Amino acid sequence: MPVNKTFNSFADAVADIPPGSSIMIGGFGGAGGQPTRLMLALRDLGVGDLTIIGNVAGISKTTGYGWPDDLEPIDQGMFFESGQATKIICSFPVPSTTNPLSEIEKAWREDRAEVDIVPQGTLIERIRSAGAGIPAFYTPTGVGTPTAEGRETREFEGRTYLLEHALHADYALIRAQKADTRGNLQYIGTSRAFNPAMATAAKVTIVEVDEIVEPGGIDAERVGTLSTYVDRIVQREAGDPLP
Amino acid sequence: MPVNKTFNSFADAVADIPPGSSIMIGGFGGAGGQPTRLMLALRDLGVGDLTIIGNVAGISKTTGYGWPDDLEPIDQGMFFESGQATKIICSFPVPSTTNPLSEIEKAWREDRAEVDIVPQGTLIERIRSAGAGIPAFYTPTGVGTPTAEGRETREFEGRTYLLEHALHADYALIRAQKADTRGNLQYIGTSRAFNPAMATAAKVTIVEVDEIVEPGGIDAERVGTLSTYVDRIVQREAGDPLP
Amino acid sequence: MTQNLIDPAPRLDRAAIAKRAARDLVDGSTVNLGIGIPALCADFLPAGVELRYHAENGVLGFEDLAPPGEGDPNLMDAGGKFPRHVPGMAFFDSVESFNLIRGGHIDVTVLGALQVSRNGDLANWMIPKRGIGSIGGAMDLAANARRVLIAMEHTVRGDISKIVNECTFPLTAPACVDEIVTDIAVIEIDRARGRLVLKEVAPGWSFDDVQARTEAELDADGTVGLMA
Amino acid sequence: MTQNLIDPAPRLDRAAIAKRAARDLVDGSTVNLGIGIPALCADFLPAGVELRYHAENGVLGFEDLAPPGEGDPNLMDAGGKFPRHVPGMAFFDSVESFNLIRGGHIDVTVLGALQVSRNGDLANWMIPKRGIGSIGGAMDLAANARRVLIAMEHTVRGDISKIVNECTFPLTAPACVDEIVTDIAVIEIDRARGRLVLKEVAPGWSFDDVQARTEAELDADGTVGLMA
Repeated sequence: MPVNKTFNSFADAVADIPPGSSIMIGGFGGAGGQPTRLMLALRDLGVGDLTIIGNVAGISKTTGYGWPDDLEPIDQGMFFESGQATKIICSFPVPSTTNPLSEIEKAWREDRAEVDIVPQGTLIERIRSAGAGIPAFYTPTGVGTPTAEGRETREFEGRTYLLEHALHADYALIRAQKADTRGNLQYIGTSRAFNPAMATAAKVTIVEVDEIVEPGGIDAERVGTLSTYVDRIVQREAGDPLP
Repeated sequence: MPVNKTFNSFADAVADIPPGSSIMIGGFGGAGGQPTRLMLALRDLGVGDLTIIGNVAGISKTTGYGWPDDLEPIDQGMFFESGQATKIICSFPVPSTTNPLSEIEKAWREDRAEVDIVPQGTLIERIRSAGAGIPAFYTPTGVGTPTAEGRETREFEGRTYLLEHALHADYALIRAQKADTRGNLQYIGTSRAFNPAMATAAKVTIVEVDEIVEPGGIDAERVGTLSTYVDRIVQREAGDPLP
Repeated sequence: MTQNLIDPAPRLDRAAIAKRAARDLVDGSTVNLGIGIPALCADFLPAGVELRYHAENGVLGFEDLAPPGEGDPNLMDAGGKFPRHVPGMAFFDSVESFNLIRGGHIDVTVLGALQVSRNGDLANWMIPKRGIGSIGGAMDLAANARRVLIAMEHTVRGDISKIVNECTFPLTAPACVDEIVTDIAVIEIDRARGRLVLKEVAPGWSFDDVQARTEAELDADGTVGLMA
Repeated sequence: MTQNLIDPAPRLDRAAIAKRAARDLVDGSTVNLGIGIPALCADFLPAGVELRYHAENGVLGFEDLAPPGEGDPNLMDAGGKFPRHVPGMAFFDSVESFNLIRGGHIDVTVLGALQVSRNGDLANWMIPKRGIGSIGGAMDLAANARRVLIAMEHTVRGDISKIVNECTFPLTAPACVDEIVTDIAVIEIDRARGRLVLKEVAPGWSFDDVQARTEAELDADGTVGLMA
């Protein structure tokens, strides 16, 4: 009896997310690979005290980063504007410009949100490690910088490294091009980014796709995330105007 | 000016490998994904004092493991039969049967070779770490077993882990289905195995392919190893009877 | 344990052990089957149960083997056999394959064993007197699968028990086994308390018959069922 | 350094800085270009030089941007722009992308800077008085690329030198910069000895003119060339 992972609406797929959850949001930053419909459903759900884990976060709305010119950008700043998020763990929370101020910087300045800025390579490797059963690893990145403050260092063959820990989450909201009914996912282009690693690192992985197909509808050579990692799948409406 | 990575013969591609080198050999064990022509060229080169790094190693010849019934199996045992290898680092060096004895077990019993047996997941992660700039990581695998002897352990959240180190090599001999002239590689089926990680972990990566194509001849969605990692490419002869 | 006891009834054959073990595989699970008796489980899935088979060498979702002579060397399982191409499979490299294992994403692994101890220690990769053995994926699977099920013969020649107080063979992983299915019994391991709970016996066998062939002390919680 | 000096000749514009930096990119290299002046290098490659551009978000081998309005959201670069689809590209996820960076496989990265110190320390991610900044891939690139080339303006308003004895801004990585190309000079950093070696000056500029606008002491090995 195949397990049914398909949900009929984005609202249903996120309905049980409780306040206080940690939420990974896939993609890189920008429209491609961002689970925009799941994000909007989570905002509409209204739960608070969320910790958001993302990469480039909340800079599209004020700068247009990664969005086609003719569309109004949507980004992770929505959870700070709505007051739902109290913390973000990310690599790129603010654009170079402060005019206008991004929602995340605004929340940070007003002391409504904690911002934990992690080098991008360390952030993705911490997420990957969580999924891969590796509790900690050493990286050369960040040594001698503010990132190293309060962190354990160790030398290997004459070079200094930082000890970094796995980063888990309660939920991952991710985006793929296609899912089969088992939950295997296919990605396209640069929309991969943080999606495949996040799928492995959360207790519950929820995926937004353009299309759901039968097993075999994804070439076995093109599966980017294994069905084992995927808990819930929601298909977008045909002709959705968002990228 | 595109850099020319294409070599005309397997012999040319391995000609500069000096005695005493450490050599990663890709695939899993069995015919698929094994760089069989490169291995034969290295054997014919005759250099000695080699350290071989592989996974399932030297069990096909006596058991037929992973080879079609109608072909004479070829495996990493050849370097122990020829006396070229003095050490192997692998996860599966001997089959359950000892009749007849595999070349690796024979060399080990006769004290001609050191055998370092590493859990498979630790072996591949050590190789991956070498390519990824991670000098060491913690794994739960092997704790409380002979693998842990002499190794550093550490607790994270109440569970004990072993510290494991990156494993580099001088050369990687790997196998792919296709290369483009830049060195991007496409794999097929279960022939991936250790090949993609080994490509990243050696000073010089040499790849045996069925076909070399122009840039664009591999779908950008199907590149399994980036051109940056590939130093030398050799195309097999059309109709090569080996898998 | 080494006296020659007379069996009260026939022992189950390898296929019957596998069939009983297969009953404990939950629908929808991601499962890794070891070589030998464990691999036979795939032939005996209860109706309606659909599993995702994982092989260490980088495939998820394969089913049965290709007909003899029609195997594709580029679609191998971890036992070196060649499954058929079927829809819904996924191919991946060894890094990804062991992320799945090490990360605790394999729901069940069924493995063979040389010895299992009362607290669930598993030894299945080396016979000490040979001095060399193969670990392969066994340590990763044993240490990290959510559930470790052992399918094996209960004793070796001379009725030497493979279920022991302490393993004398090199360990694959300590305190990892959840359940043992043998040719005469089904035993659950209550690792927290170091108890071996006899759940079922083969037809014609009693608690005492099984205990007489088991080095470690057995326990029972209520009635002991019949293997079927 | 903050006195208002009169420039002896015009400074190079941003495009000219990028053009000069591009001359140091070696044929066949895997290259990551930062946002701003570094990104402009791609427009000025010397004839015959072919590079593999890497973007952190997971693409290798892209070239120029798609025409306005024709960008594909699923083919983005790390600056949030949309390159054209061209043959020979490869797409991959962020794990792979940072393996490439952290593993030391990027031959050259060209980055912007807020400050560079005499021993090659780089500060380019946060202005202290703002109190919040974005690291992105900069720390990984600066710490791990085989060669780190800085392309920037030599001074900020009021002729404040960006080439300093010690960075006062938060570091991106210590002792990482190999070469600085500015609007008035090309400087190599001999990190082992903490020496800044002036290699070239802009047309109409002298060693002393550049030194007067540089907090850290400059050195020269033989003749100083002209930027072109």
